[in-house]
Amino acid sequence: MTIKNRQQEIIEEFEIYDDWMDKYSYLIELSKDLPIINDDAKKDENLINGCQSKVWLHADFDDGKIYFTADSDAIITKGIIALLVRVLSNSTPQEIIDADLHFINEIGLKENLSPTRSNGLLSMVKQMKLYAIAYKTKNLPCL
Amino acid sequence: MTIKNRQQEIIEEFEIYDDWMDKYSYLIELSKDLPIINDDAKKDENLINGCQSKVWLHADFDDGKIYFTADSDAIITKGIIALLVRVLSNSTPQEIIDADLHFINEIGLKENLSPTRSNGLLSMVKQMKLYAIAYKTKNLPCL
Amino acid sequence: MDFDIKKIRNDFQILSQQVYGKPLVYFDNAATTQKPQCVIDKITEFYQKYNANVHRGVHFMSAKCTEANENARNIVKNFINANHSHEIIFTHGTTESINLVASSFGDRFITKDDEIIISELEHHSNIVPWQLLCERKQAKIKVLPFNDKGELIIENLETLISKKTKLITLNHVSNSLGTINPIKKIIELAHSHNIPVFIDGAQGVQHQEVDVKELDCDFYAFSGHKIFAPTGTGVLYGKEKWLEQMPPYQGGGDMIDIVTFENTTYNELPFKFEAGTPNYVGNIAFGKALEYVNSIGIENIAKHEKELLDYGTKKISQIENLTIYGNAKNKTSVISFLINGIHPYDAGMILDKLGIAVRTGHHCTQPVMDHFNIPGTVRASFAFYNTTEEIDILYEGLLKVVKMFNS
Amino acid sequence: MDFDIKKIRNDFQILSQQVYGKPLVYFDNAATTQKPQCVIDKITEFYQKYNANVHRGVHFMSAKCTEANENARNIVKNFINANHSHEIIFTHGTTESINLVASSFGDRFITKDDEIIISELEHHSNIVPWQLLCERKQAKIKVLPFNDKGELIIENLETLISKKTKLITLNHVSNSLGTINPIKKIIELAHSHNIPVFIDGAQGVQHQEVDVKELDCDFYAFSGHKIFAPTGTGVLYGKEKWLEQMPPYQGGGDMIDIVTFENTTYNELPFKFEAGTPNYVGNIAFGKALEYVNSIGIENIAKHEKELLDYGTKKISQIENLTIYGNAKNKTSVISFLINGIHPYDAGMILDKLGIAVRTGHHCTQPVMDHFNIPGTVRASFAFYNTTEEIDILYEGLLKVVKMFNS
Ligand SMILES: Cc1ncc(COP(=O)(O)O)c(C=O)c1O
Ligand SMILES: Cc1ncc(COP(=O)(O)O)c(C=O)c1O
Repeated sequence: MTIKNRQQEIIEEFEIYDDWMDKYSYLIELSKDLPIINDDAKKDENLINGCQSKVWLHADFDDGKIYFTADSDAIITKGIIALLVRVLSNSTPQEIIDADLHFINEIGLKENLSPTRSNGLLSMVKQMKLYAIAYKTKNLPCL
Repeated sequence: MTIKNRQQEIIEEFEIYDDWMDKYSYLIELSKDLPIINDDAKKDENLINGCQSKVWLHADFDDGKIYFTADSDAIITKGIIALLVRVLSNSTPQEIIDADLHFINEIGLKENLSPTRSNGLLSMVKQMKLYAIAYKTKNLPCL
Repeated sequence: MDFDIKKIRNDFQILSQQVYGKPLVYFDNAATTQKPQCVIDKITEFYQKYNANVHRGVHFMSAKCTEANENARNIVKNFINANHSHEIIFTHGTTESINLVASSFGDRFITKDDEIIISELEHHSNIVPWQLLCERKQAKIKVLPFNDKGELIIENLETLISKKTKLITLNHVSNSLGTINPIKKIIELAHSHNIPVFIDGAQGVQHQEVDVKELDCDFYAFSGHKIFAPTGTGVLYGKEKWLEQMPPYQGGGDMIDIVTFENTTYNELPFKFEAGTPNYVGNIAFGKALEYVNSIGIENIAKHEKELLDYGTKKISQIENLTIYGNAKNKTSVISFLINGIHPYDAGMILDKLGIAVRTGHHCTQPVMDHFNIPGTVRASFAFYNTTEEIDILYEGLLKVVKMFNS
Repeated sequence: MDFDIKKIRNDFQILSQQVYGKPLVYFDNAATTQKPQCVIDKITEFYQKYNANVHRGVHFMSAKCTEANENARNIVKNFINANHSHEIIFTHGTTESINLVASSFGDRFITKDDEIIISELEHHSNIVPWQLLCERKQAKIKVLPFNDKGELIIENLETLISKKTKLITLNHVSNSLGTINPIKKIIELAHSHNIPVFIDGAQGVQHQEVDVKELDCDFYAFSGHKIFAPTGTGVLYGKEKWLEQMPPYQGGGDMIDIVTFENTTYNELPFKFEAGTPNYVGNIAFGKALEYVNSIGIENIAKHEKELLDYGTKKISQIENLTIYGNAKNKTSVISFLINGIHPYDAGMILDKLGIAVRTGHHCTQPVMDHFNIPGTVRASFAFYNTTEEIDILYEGLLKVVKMFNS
């Protein structure tokens, strides 16, 4: 499935909820699906400090694709991370670099990704893209 | 003549002018009557720095009464000084201390004595009263 | 005077607003307060009718603004009962006031190995400037701790004081816990050792009468925006004897007397400490805000806020597994709390969606959070325009939060 | 776009006012500018609808104010064409911006016997902070002089520069004479010696296009209130490479990352330099003011002001025994003058009574007055909302002044 398809899937899942409370409840539900970062990777270098909630992010590279694991101490943050990981994990660096994450807007959780809410999510997306750039460079065939 | 009488006299003089321009012209005229401070008294210690116009003030004490001489580099300031000297000079320290200088208001030159116009006039009035206090103390009969 | 909450709320148009289709409940007053219409009108009036730069102006509008600015200084002076209006320095907020003293008082009076006592309850603004000073001067910070109720352990003060103690600094009221500190007692003790005391009054003046003469504090700082005045305004009160001895802080226009490239002499107080064009329209509106507070009556404000605190504490305590941080006997209308297992950010996000504005996080008091070993709290802080009905809405909101995260 | 002066004047209600029963002629724009209605409305809007403290807030209004504050930063960035919005530091005015750099850049880069070159044309705000710095560090100030037309003698610069020169600081435009300095040339020369340049742009940005990238200046400072924005706002632009290396200026909330009593780490740019609650409503209205300027077009403003300057210079020169101070080839719409034998204060008082607001005195540039050996000048400074008809009123007023004092 492409990043685009996965976003579409999520948008459809959220469409059945028209009440924000149900959306958040579902988000809390989803937080339980997050592939949690290993304890030994849950170290300060992997910490994205977003002032209010902590976010840990780890990336593995295997066979041309990136796999993310993550965690957060706040559940809503965790739920959104779960969505982001679901959308971006298992993709090539180039796909991640090119990804336009419109689904956050469309499912009505925009405020969570605003730079004005200091929850670390925006920094996390940036960090995911940086991993992608790093792995892409590393993976270039020797010229 | 008392301080009160002298103020009354000035108020009557100004009454004939209902136009501020005539009042200011008269003030400029009056500036020429100011008993000018002696050159040797026109030194920095006698300078009241009012930011924009300089004011020099000197006091003599003779036979229980204070006599002021003064000068300024701005003519309107000088005109008002002339009025103040005319009102306060030739009075006892106590009379000067007690003086309520209402005439400035009544002749319509209030803005010139406002603390917000940095012309040094207000500081000058303060200085005149300080001289009066100084001379009064000096002049107390030994108890 | 009667305290008519309905009439008062009419002075604050913003309070009758809707957020996400829900009526706004504004419980973030310790962060900043709302402005009564008369304050907003004052700003408009001055920009539409009198605006001109202050001081030294020979023209009508400049005189008008200078007069109004100095009148505002006088209102502040009377509000905190200072001796002289030149003891009132207009700054841009508490933070700047503290930095001014840390820099100017520090440069003059603090040397190597000197000590400054700071309470553990402080806002970062009353910690970092002193840390920067102590780094520069190789001086030391000593910390006066608080107990688990959030009260300073004054008994420890005497042992912390040494010959090297040059200043004690603490807040009047803690912004994260609401504790009202016994500053008069502390000042007395400090003065018995000849040590001056700096009071960070950012959370003090808006809740109770402050009389700097009676307190005998050496410095008292507060922010306009936390007492119903515009942003970008603040006050430093300092005793004349200190301000006279302190070197200027910033250099610029208006704070000087004579400038040559060889030598510059400084203007008298308060202008020595007010370099550059002041926020005069802000200051004028600040004066208006204090007049507004006077018209309501600070005792009436304190009384109503006490009712809100008592009602709120009782109500919110009914929620299971909820812990209130800060249970000092003497506190202002601040309730800081955590619900077991629920991250403050999660709670805040849900309350926001319900139209309830609270602050979450460490409230710029990380040492206080470290003390309790928590990442932060949810803080509801009430002003005199808040109501018990709004507290009920918060209560219902918290029940929803619990339901969402604990099911 | 058309420049419709009538329409423009309608945006400034204050201009159609009467003073002492005479129509106001506001020629004190170099001291402060008037605010268009849209700026006043922006202030009202935020206080009535969105006011809440910025940063870290989880709630709607706090997010709204944070967003608007950062949006204003972005407008400033685009206005002066900076590379990054984090190179824009919000301060409370030019004076604070200069003090910030004198303190932080000075602490990091200036040591004993170093030299700072300052032009003789400077405002006190761009002299005193460097004097205070040099006193602290035992460094030296060298002065770049100007000629009798009021133009800097650039040929002297090369000889003033030495191995010890650590900074050159000067204004873009002189506030007392109106001279537009050749800053691009000076910056090029300075950079060829690896010396950074600080530009005091308080009188620069409101009169012409400023492109910090093209100028390649290291710092550029200006005040909001002089460019149609509220009092208590200002900007410091600094190249990232300098700001990154400079230590924080003031300590407080928001400028920190982690605070303990042992150690504190600082937040990233621009927040490292913005301690305490910012004047966020001021900043937001500041952004609106720049948008307003953009909507008029800075080239249109420059063109109209040039017309006013040429017309005014010609007209006023007709008065006998009148000397204009500042006759640089390149100048903004400022006319500083004296009429032989008439004290500037006397002239100002009479003009005031005629409804004409000019500034008199040394204009916070005593070294400039010393250069000409005069106590001060009368200064008429025009903004784009002024008209030639108003200049005619000034001319008639000056005739009256002459008549009153020279008869
Ligand atoms: C050239 C120049 N620099 C600095 C300043 C100081 O600006 P502010 O008073 O807004 O801090 C001024 C304002 O008068 C100025 O004209
Ligand atoms: C106790 C205390 N001190 C200082 C400050 C800083 O005030 P400001 O941000 O207005 O400078 C605050 C504001 O949060 C505070 O609550």
